[in-house]
Amino acid sequence: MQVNEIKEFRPKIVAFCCNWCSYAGADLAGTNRLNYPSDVKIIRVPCSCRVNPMFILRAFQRGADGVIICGCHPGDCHYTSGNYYARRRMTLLFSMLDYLGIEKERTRVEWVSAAEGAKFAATMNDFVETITKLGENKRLEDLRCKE
Amino acid sequence: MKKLSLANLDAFFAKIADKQALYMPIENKAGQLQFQRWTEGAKLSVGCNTVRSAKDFFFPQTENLVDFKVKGKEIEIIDSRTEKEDFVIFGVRACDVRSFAILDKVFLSNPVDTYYKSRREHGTIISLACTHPEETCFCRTFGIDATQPEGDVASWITEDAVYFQPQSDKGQKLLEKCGALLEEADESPVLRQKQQTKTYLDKLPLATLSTKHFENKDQLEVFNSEKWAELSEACLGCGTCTFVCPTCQCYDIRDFDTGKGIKRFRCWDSCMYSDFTKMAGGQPRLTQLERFRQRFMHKLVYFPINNDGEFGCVGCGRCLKKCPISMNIVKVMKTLEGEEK
Amino acid sequence: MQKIGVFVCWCGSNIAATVDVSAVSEALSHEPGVVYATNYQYMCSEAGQNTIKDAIKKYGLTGIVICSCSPRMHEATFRKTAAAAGLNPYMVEIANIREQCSWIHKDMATATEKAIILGKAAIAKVHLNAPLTASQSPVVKRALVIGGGIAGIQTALDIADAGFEVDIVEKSPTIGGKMSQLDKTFPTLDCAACILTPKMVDVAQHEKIKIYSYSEVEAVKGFVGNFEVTIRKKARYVNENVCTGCGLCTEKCPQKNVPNEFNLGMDKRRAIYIPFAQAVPKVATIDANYCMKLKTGKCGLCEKICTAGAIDYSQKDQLIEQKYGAIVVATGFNPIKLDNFEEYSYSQSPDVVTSLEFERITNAAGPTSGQLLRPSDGKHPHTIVFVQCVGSRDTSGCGKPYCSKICCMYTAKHAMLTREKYPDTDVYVFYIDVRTPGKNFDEFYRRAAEEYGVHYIKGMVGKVAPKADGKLMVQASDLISNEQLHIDADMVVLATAIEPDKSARPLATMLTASMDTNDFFTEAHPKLRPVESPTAGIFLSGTCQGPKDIPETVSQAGAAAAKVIGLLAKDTLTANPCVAHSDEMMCNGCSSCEKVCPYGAITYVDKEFRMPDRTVAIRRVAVVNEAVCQGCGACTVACPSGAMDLKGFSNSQIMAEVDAICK
Amino acid sequence: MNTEALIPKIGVVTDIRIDTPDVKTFRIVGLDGKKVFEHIPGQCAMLSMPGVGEALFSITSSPTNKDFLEFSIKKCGCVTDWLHQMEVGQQITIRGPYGNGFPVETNLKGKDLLFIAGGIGLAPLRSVINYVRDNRKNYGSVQIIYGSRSKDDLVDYREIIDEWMNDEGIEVNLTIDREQEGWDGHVGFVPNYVKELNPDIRKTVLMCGPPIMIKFTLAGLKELGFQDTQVYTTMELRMKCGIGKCGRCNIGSKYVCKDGPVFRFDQLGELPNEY
Amino acid sequence: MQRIMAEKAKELLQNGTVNRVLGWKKGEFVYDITPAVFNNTEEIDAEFVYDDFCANNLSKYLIKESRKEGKVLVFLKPCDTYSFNQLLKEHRIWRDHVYAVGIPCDGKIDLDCLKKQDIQGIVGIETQNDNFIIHTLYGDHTIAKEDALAERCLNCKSKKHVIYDELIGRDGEVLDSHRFDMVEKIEAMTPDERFAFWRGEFSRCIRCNACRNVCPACSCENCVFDNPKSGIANKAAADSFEENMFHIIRAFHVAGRCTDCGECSRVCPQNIPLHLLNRKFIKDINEFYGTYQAGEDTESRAPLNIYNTEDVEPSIVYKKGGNH
Repeated sequence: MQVNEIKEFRPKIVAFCCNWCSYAGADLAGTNRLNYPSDVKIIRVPCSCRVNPMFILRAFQRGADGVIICGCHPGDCHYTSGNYYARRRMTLLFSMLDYLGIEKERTRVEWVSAAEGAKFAATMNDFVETITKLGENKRLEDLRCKE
Repeated sequence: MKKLSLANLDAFFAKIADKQALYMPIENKAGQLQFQRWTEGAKLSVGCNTVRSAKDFFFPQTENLVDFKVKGKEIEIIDSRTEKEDFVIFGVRACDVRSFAILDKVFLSNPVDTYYKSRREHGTIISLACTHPEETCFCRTFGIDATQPEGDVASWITEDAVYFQPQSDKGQKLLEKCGALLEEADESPVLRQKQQTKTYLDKLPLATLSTKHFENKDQLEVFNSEKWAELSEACLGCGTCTFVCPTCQCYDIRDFDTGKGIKRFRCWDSCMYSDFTKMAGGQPRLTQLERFRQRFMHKLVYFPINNDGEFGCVGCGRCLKKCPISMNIVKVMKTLEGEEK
Repeated sequence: MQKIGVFVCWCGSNIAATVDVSAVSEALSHEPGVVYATNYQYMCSEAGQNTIKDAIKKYGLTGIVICSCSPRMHEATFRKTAAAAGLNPYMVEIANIREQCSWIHKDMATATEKAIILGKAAIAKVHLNAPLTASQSPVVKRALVIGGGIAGIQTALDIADAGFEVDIVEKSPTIGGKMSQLDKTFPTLDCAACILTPKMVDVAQHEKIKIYSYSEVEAVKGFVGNFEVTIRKKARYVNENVCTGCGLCTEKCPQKNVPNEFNLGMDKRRAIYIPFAQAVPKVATIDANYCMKLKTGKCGLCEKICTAGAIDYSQKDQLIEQKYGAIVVATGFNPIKLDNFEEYSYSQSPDVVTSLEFERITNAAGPTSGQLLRPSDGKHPHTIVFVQCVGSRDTSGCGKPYCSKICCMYTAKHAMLTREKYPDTDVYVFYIDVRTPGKNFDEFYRRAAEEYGVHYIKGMVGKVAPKADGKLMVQASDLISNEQLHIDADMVVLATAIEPDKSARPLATMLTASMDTNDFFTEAHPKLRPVESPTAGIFLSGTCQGPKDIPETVSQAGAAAAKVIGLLAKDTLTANPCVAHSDEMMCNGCSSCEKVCPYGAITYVDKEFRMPDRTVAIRRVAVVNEAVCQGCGACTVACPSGAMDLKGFSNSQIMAEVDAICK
Repeated sequence: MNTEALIPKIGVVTDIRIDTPDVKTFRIVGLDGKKVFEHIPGQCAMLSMPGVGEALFSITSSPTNKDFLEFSIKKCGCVTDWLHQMEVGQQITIRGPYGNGFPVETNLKGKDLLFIAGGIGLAPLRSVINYVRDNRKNYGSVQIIYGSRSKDDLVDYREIIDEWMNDEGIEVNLTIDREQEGWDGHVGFVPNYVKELNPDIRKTVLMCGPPIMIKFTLAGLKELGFQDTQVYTTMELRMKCGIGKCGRCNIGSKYVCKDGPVFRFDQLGELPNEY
Repeated sequence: MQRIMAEKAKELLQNGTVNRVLGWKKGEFVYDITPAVFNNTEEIDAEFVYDDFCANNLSKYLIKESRKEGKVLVFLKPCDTYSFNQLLKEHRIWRDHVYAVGIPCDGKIDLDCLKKQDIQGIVGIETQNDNFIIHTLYGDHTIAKEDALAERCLNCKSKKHVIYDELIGRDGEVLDSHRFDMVEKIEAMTPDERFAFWRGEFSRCIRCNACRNVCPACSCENCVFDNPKSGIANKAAADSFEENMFHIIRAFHVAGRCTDCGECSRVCPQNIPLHLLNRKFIKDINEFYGTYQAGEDTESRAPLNIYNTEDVEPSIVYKKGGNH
């Protein structure tokens, strides 16, 4: 198996997780020793509404192949309404990216509660698989940042 | 003078493009003329002038200057330039060709800008005489003859042929390479065309625009004119005029951290931008009036002072067409002149 | 540039078994700004913490990165460690290499590689950290309770008993609220007045409680710990301090034809009145809409007969300003208007009544002195139909989508009491579901149905039509036997949905407290902070937050009081320093940020600026109240100019993390 | 001159001296340990840290110093903040020298010189002063009037006290803006001090300092009888390329980086007042 | 119309209602109109103009003008009133310093439409019924008005003035335009086609910032792209990524605030159809969150500053958003 893989594509994935639900969900995934690929790196933000479209584009510029935003389930936001705003912003942003011909599968929003460690791991496994299938991000890359 | 049958035009282009990149005005998706690389089947467009000037060939919008790698306290400097390939630009109009002379005065004066110089050396210019000048044209104001453009090779397109006249060694050599397609020709069709074009040039609305007011002018007198306030009032502070201008050459130098190293690049800048002269210690041109004034003072007064009276404008008329608020050098010249009368 | 120390924890074998910790500390030691990097078995242990403290002092560290377990676990610990060594606690960043690395990966090489990247991201972030200091604000040791029903009363009493000053603002002339209109309470059937009125007296007599009756909140400024509230004390034309409540005026007043709101308009009162006998404060109020003296200048009888000299026709509304540390909203509910439910003929027949009206009819102090009599002819009804869910659980748009929660139980109570007092009466209850989730609730309902012979019919009432003989024709469907029923009833009682009091919406705006689409106040967290509003310092008590019965209201009132006491017990409030901050030089004053702030932490000021062109300009700029901001960051994205940023999670910090991860 | 004008060389910081709370002097040599380039007093060089930015600074050391270049730099922005936190051994990039410099070998030769400086304005003049000290016979008398906000803000204080004041034929007049404990020298603003000292109007003046100081000192000098043609100053304006091409440092038709930074006041008088 | 407007301006200047007038000024040719402030009746008589070329949306100038002393008269076309209203909503204009006069608009000529039909050397234009007669150096051309109008005018969304102090002429109606047709066409493309389409457009961008500087919604004191502290500052679009980013972020920042006045596309020297980005957001907002027209009023909350608990999930993009 290992021998035949000459150059395996390892996606770079940035996950923005809200501090109160999804980051805790990710912690729970760890506590329960649930596996997901190490390609996923988590950035802790207070709330999904903290995620600026700038950050997402920045990640793609710097070589990310996929960006996922995780927040509390609608209605459960620690700040009552943050994820609702995030939901609107991301819906519009993703729709725009799709409109520009950029693969829509590269961006995703998932609601993961602090109790959903299993969901977190499953989500990440699925997302990594999707991105691996898509391959390298070519449409929103900055050539200067590629070696 | 050499003649190329129009039927052989594509063969001629193919011959040139065989050895080097060939650029010419080709209509783009937006229906505008743009210098684009010629490939088999591309169609030369000569209806009017390109939206962007030809300065891009020698002074591109952005270009990498030098790379750095930083490790700990150490820095490595990497000159990542590679040898440029030769290229030919076909269809450059008289105004744009003159702009190269103006850019040369800036970039080739000591200390020489080697980035510019290298491109200049690799480029061969085949200029093209105008036949249907636009109402915004005023190259004559700056002593340019649209029917007899400068450049390595001058060319004229008539109904059935293209006529070439080499004007430099480089041009001569280029034509020699395509010798098989060319034949010696009588220049009378060209003269007829020139005659016809001149009648149009005479009729242009700006045909009589003169630089007289600005010749040997004291810079303080123009600088202190009260008209600048009114002229600059509606200016949006965008860079359209600057970026479509064939002679504007201000640039900015910036560093970009790629995460793997630093790329130092230069890019077009505009004196119309509010941050153009902003620096740690303050901002010497605080309002749009000052920035607006700088641009026109530079073209009409400062540049001539430093360059034996040559103006920093070639009358191509691009800014007249493209300014979002239709403020331009012609209005500035007329208003400042009118003030004196 | 920061001088950064990196501390990699083994967490015994929790981390070290999967992550090569020395490789991590080695790799991170070459990162820019890192002057010291080490690893240790247990960083959170005393010895581990000492390593950190020593390094901070020895190397003059300006920032530290700890690669360890989740920050949710030990961020507070390490912040304290840093503070103990003289480093600002907010110069600490944690790279989570346990829960989010060693525990989820099996392969040492990949886990180590990931741990290094996470460490680099934390280093990149800490480079941009700035020391933060939590701001302190004093707490005014006084609470305001808005609404004087059972919720407000209980909250006020609990707070006052803890030794804090409390003011109650009640918009009607007396406290007591809806509970004072009730007869008996389910499921124990004890008398509402008997348990409520002593509490009302307690309130009146409590030295720490001040009642502003016949008053409303006019304006609210300030923030948690420091609200400035303007209260409008409406003119009641009676000097409260002088009136003895003897009631003579209310008997002599010649204007006898005023609908009595206490009995829901089913009888009349005078223009000068005391709502009910046990009213608190027991003082008379002149109804300016009906008083002849106030309307025409003629009469003045009450002034003449008042021996105390309490009548004052010249009284004006009074504005009172008071500071509070906390505000409790207890604005309560009202039954909905039945305009959308013409099928029940409520507006056509006086014998179709709401449950609250039925409550008054059966109350000894009510319009019929407790006799169950038909409003139309004063005769004893023999057939009564109760209709459940009138306007509740209604998704058609005519009523309310939610369950009003109390109707099942009070209907069972009404049915049972009717059957008990008047066994000759046939009682039908039409229901969709009977919901009895409460202590002794289901037993109570079953008693009504089984012991008292109430006819419970699962089905909908389609139409109620007055007949020529004075009876009401009730058309209904029985869903179980699947047949159409026609009942000739003497009375129909509608279990009307309840909705938040109309005063709640403008109040929420004043308080910048959020509401749901039904105008119920929203909680800071539906499970974990059910009695707090998202707006700091605003607490929720009773049905303003959602439908609930008396025991639930009272327990929530106590809970709200406990939260208030917890707040007022503090001398100062320490705010979370990771709050939003607006760069006023860049702010456009466009109000986008204000719109998305769930806490009302953003206000605007017009400020003078020296502009780049040396002129002075007045610009509208946003100001964040750091004591109110909770640091969610919604505003930072709403702000197009980037003027709004979040301390501790700034744009540049997050982007530095992104860069480090994607490198 | 550097053939690749825009590609810098590497400089190594070999010494850092703290002059005042916000001024540090950096000593820089090339990778080979030698001076990076030769210069004329008053010229500038472009220093940069890749990724942080590039900025132009006056060379503070005298060309007579054969070992290294020195730059006195005041903290006032992104690049200077970075430079200020450097440690010895740090590499930076350097390119230059740029500008015309003071006419030390022509117009100034044989003249009695009056140096007037305020604050960090001493930096470019220090290069001239030390050049003059090292070629003492070529110049007449030297008077230095230097002022700063406080004693702590006097740049090169030790060198002034230990060397310049001990030199024969050099008169040093120091002043600070406000009274300060431990200061028994003159107190007052530079323009006033110049008037008080009433220097010989045959002297040639080299002046550098904040714009407000220049403005009032110039007026004072004129009152005393000095002509515009006797007064030189040096400017540092928004320079980017350093070679007169990028188009932002011009004052009217003159480029500060190329035609300046040293100007005589009669030259400035012919240019728009846009600085 | 020009005469009526000039008379109105002079009347208001003379009776002291306003002390200056923001309008349009004649140029060298027939079409090069410049926005200008007129301070007295003489200036109005000499240079004031209103014709088929007065395309500039003057509302943005009010940010600056309304902060000056005295009251300024401004002439607003229907679509300009939306921008004006939106700026009022964002507290960018001092309302009491402005006297807004609504003026009718029959659509403005886009010079590029003429140039595309190989009409050049234009020296004069006359109107004749539904046609323009264009005099050029090389002869006359007659073209239908419709063929000369700017795209935004052919797809005019409203002839109604949503705010004014005074109206010249009759007010119009909100129109049922086809402005989303092109957006739909792009949505119907495959992702590869869409990518190729936009890359082709954005690659021409020269980052002159004309779109931004003319945009009434881009009224920031300091744009993030100019602010080195923002982390996304860029001046040159040195890489295709930066071209994309500039336009995505700009469109996002004006999403829910853009009134679709179309100035961005008008001024783009490279003819990039920037309005198609804004319209995509407008279309999405309408579809996802209910119809919303920025600038229609000053009270409603912008779609990105409000939410509904029942909002669609971002995953709708995978199901819906265009062709695969």
